[in-house]
Amino acid sequence: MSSRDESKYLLPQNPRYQAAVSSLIVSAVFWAVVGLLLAVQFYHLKVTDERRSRKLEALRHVYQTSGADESLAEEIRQLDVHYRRDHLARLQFLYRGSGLFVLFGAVFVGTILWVRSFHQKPPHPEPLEDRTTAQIQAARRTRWAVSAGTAVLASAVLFWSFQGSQTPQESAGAEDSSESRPAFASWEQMNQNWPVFRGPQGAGICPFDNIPTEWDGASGKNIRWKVPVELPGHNSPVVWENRIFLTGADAKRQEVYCFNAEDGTLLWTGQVPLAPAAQREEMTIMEDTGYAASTAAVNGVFVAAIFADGQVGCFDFDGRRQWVRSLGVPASAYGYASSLTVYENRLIIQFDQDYEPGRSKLIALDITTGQTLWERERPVPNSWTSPTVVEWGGQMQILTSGSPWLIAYDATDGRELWRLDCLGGDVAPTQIAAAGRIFAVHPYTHLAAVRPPQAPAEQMQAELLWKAEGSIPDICSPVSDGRLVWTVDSEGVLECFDVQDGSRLYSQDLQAVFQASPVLVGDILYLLSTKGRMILVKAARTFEQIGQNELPESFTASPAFAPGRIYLRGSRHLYCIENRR
Amino acid sequence: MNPPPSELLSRRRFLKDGLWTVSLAAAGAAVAALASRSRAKEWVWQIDPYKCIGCGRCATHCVLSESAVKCVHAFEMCGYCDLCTGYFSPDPKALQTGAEHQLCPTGAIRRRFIEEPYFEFTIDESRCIGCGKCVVGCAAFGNGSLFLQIRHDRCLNCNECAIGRVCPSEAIVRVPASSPYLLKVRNP
Amino acid sequence: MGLILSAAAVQAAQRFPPPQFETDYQMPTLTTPPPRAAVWELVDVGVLAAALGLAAWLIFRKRSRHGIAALSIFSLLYFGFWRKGCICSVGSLGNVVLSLFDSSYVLPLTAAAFFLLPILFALFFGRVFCGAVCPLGAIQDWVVFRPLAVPAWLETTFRLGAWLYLAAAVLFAAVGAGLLICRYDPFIAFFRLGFNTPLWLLGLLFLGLGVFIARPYCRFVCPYGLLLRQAGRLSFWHVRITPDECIQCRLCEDACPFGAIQPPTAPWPESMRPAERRRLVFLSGLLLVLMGLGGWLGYRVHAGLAAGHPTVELARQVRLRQAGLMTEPTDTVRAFEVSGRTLQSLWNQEAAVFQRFAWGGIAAGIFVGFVAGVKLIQMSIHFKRTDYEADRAGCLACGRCFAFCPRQRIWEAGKQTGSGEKQ
Amino acid sequence: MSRHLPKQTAKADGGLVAVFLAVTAFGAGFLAYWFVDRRFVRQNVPRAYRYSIEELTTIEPSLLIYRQSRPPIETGLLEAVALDVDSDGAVWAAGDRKILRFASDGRKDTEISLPSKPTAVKAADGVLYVAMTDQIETYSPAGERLSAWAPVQTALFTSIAVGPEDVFAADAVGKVIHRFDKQGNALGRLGQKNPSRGIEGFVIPSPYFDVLIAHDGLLRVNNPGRQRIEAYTFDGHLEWHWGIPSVKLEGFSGCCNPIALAQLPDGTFVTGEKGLVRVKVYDDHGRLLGVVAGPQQLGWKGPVRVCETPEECGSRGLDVAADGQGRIYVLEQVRNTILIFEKNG
Repeated sequence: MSSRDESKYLLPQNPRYQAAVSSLIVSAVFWAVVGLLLAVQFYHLKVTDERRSRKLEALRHVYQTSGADESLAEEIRQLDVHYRRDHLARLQFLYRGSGLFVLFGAVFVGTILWVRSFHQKPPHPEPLEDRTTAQIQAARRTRWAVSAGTAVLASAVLFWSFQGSQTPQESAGAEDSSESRPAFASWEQMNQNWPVFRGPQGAGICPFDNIPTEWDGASGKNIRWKVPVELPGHNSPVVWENRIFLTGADAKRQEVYCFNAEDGTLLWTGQVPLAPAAQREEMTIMEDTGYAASTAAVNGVFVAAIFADGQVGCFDFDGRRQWVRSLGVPASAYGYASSLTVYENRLIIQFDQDYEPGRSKLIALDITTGQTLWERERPVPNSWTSPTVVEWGGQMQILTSGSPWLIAYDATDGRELWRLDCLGGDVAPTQIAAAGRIFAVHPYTHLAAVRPPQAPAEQMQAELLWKAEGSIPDICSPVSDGRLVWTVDSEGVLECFDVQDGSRLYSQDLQAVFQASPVLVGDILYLLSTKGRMILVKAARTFEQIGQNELPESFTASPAFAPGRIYLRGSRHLYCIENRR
Repeated sequence: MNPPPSELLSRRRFLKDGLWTVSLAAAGAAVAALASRSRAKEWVWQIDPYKCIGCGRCATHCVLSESAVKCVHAFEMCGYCDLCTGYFSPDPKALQTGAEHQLCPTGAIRRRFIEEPYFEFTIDESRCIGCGKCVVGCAAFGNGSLFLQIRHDRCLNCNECAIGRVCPSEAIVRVPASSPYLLKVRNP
Repeated sequence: MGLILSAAAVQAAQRFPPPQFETDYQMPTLTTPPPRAAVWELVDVGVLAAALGLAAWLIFRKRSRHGIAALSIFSLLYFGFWRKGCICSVGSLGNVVLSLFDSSYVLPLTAAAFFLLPILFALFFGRVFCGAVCPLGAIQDWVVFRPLAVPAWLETTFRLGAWLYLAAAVLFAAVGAGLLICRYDPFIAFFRLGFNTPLWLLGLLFLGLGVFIARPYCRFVCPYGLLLRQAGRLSFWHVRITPDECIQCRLCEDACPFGAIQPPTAPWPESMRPAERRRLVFLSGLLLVLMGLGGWLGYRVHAGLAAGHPTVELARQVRLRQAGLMTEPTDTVRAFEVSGRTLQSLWNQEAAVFQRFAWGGIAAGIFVGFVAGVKLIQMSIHFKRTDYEADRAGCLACGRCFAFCPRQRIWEAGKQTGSGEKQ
Repeated sequence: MSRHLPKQTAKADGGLVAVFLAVTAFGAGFLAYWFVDRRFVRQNVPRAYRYSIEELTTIEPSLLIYRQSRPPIETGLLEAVALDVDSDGAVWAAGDRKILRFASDGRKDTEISLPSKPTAVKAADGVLYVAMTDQIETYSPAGERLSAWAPVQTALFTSIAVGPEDVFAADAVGKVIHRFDKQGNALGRLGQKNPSRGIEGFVIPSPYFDVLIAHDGLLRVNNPGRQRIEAYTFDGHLEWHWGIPSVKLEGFSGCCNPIALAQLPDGTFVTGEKGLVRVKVYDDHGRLLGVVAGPQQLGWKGPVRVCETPEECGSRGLDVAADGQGRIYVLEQVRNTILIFEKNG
């Protein structure tokens, strides 16, 4: 023992020790190299060979479907042999290599043991402490630890039992499902759903019946279900038949959620990757906009979403991601907030930016592929309004608000149809179309009624009919039933104007703060305050409040509707409200 | 009050011995019970060819890097077709053996002319990866003479078959090792 | 997993004859390479029994760590790399449970032997299986380079995880949802030398951890080890650190990398007695509460657990498909659709699985609650020890501590010089 | 002998070890769940390993010139093999050692028991010709056996055609057409391979071999292995043939199609294909006139069937027949039902 102890001081000179250490290093290097080679070959097996077989498959398909081409056939044959040889060689390598890996691992372990045999330390018990106290303490500590462990385990299990039913839907099956189906639903179907921000044509008019007028968050009355939404976002739900879509994001993740409308289960979560970190540093994120202010759009087959960093992602209804586009982080003073809209297979993005002229654009992407179909430069600075697609005299038009222009584009090819100088400031409320007019908002200043050119034959000149002043909103969009038009500003002042001449019929302080835009259901206005109070006002020339309902959460997203149901996205939950029979 | 230590010790010893005897008896009973339930019968995994839908997972999910599942050919069921739909991709340009006409991703099927109008198709197992593409082709149009089987010279007979776990039609079943194949035709 | 099908059920359907060939073509026959011959299974059992006997002999008669180490290498090579990790005693637990609950599954003799032999040996000799025969243990045993002392409270608490795993493994095997122990066997990927599963990572993780925390799988995961622990508690002979008498030299205090050496107990103050009694009464009550709580929690999560059953998964997917929420059917749904099975039969099957999981969940929950409660009671009972002893439950019979005992050296010297009458 | 002491356990801070253990436990759990259980296990199968013919199963609606005009007839048979429609419009279905007669309103009104499994049925001139593997028997419509012809060694009759004086039976095993007189005396065989007469021979890989006597007095026989229909005189002269192999609509798909044949009153032909199940109408020179039913109309679920027993997977084709009004009857052998189609408009 003692001689070994002394020899420890001479270890570096001991040739046996040196031999042990060098074999340790050599075996470690060998081991690592084999491991690395295995990993590389494994990668090739999984990625390269997979890609190659897909390529070969594609070539075979081309050969079978196009005119006969002997050179292509020859190429296929050669590639086939080449790829197959590589693949088999890789399999062999992996099999033998993993044997080598284990073998070198064993050698490595052996050399460690060898080296270690030079570093022995005789046992050296420390002074004996008070055993009685130590053992009593140890027993007590174990009791507490086991209790704590049991408690942690039990609460984890309990927590899971609440989560258990919400398993995300797997997206198995063939990868290509979109090709044989049409890429969009019809205009009629779009109007039978709630496909974009503020519903069909972005008008904020609910076409459905049996919408509840009474509910209560505290007692759960008429709350069909309530489910948590993982990541925050100011965007509103969009609805297609029995699916509800919304998005959420924080500094690390950007996600699209699809919920089952029947019971609120999360069907899938789609991920949209972040823009490069360097770009994201330039983002403006304010509390009022956040990372996910833009409402998603759905066209009956796909759902697309855009986030504050200019990343656009598209998914099919089973949650398979179709494509992702990076438009670049938009330069927006308060953060990007325009919602998407969609016309047939065209995904319309109002991408207004500040600082340099020529940066603001209206972009149409092919929703099936993510390719740009067309792009129009816009002579406006950053805005926070959303484009809307409306039908006007048989023509589909995209309406946009910016400062100072209200511009209409042809929804098919993006041709500019007309423009009118009637706006200004930091425009956020979205224009609406009603009674053959367009109502657009110059925040804090005026509500403008515009008569668009009636037919393409006309001189394509829009006409400003009137401007009405009052408590003009800065965030919430107007709503109209064709006879009257209402606005509500953030401070809670509800204004009612006559569509004909813009005369103000009433102005009523609702004593609440609003960020969500109002929706007209039949002859009732639904106004959702940030505190979760939904105020119901009769759509009439005089003010008459006919009810109010409370939910215990804050709300900034505009409500979405489906037959018999309201979907409300709060700061933490998604609610479904339905009359209980 | 307290019994003397020696007595305590012996009581403890008695308890302990008793416990040991009881547990040994229990273990004995368990042995007897298990032995009476168990038989000199081993199980192996096999694919029920009438349940297999040819999804391709046999090629990707076996624990072996080269799957233990291979395609086998029941020659007695084969129509010896010239246009074999298990061999050729749909609508082949020519009925020739070039890789461009073949369905098999590894070219594991050999086609041999026998006599007008018959061709023989045999599986080269060293190439076959068990994807079942030919199985689908043959079953969809032809007689279904090609089907997948677990080859027991390769199968490690894992306690839980990794392919069986992901088989969409639960076609992988335990069969007695004495009759380890589920063939579509009885072997002579 | 999978129905058991008698071979007679699948046989040739009435068949249309192949063409009559004019040439003398001979139709090849289908080759059917047989599985491993049954005699080899018996050989495995024999090797297991011999290895167990040898381990007991080495640890009790030879008291040789070197012998144990050599045997562990043999076991690693034979049961691990040669037999590719199947069948192993740890996984045979699943087969035993399956045979108890699935009447169509007959337990193979080999599986029964692999399950029982180590337990029987443990009843006589302690956990000699763990020390030298188990390939999973052996592979971890060779990477114990820098063992850290895991305090008793931590070890006991983390072992709860193993109990939970045992409960889950038994539950899943009993309801026919798969053999979890085999599915997550972390070293199986090494044994099979196939670089194609993520289990490689799991194995490397356990080995990496094993450098610092000796044999982590055995101590904190292995469900079969828990059975052997209980058998080891009752063992007739048990591993002793010293060949003859303990001289209280304390040199072995830090010798065990598994924390299985227990120092002599000190007398407990008489004054604590009444408090201890009260605590025992309280903990006995708590045991019942924990069992109840466990049962309740088990019931609560049974639906979540049932999601791991293939039938429930199929039903979930079919339901999505029915609701129009799955536009492109998965292979599972497609297979269901072509099978012509009725929806009602699927719902019935699903309900039956849920039923089984409900009862199983309750039982598993009660069991885990019972274990936690018993652990608490155990910690409140004062066991007496006068010497440094190997913990009968925790000792893995590796023989590392022998080298630390001065009496061992004397004993060995005596054996070398004399005739060994010292024994 | 030097002694190697194993490494002694180092003292460590319990809390740190706890954190270390917890983190690895979490890592192991994550690995096990995510990589072993979810990602790795549920990943998609590479496309190159899958054979998908699903895209071929949709048929342009404008090509579907027929629609189901009546509710299908559930035969109730376990294994229906053949059908025929007689001049009264009654439907005869054979299978399971039985012949069933369904009146034109779909009600079953007669059931005839047979000594063995039928393989073909033909109702002509008030007589029922029933083939049972290698033998033909005749029955009265009431079910009375009229005659039993001498069996033909090794034959498997899968179709019968009845002319004014002759009876033809298609033998799928012998790959020939047998010609009989009405008393069952063998008159000859036709269709054997005979290069000098330009006959390549029938290729019948599965028991689907159909023969009929067309309005022009010639025989029409399907030759599935060559994907065509051949026209023969009663004496066995091959007159012409038509049909091309293709999965496209105008061709016959797969290795061995068409499998069934019928003639409509206007002289056009109805063909049935298995695999990619299709029933189509062609003129007498192979020009596609329209589609009666495609896979979607015929309940096609996928290329491969899944069965509890091999017997269920045994028969899976179809048989076609036409009545005097131009209605098309399709016996669908998977569900053993008879679908009735009528021309649109």
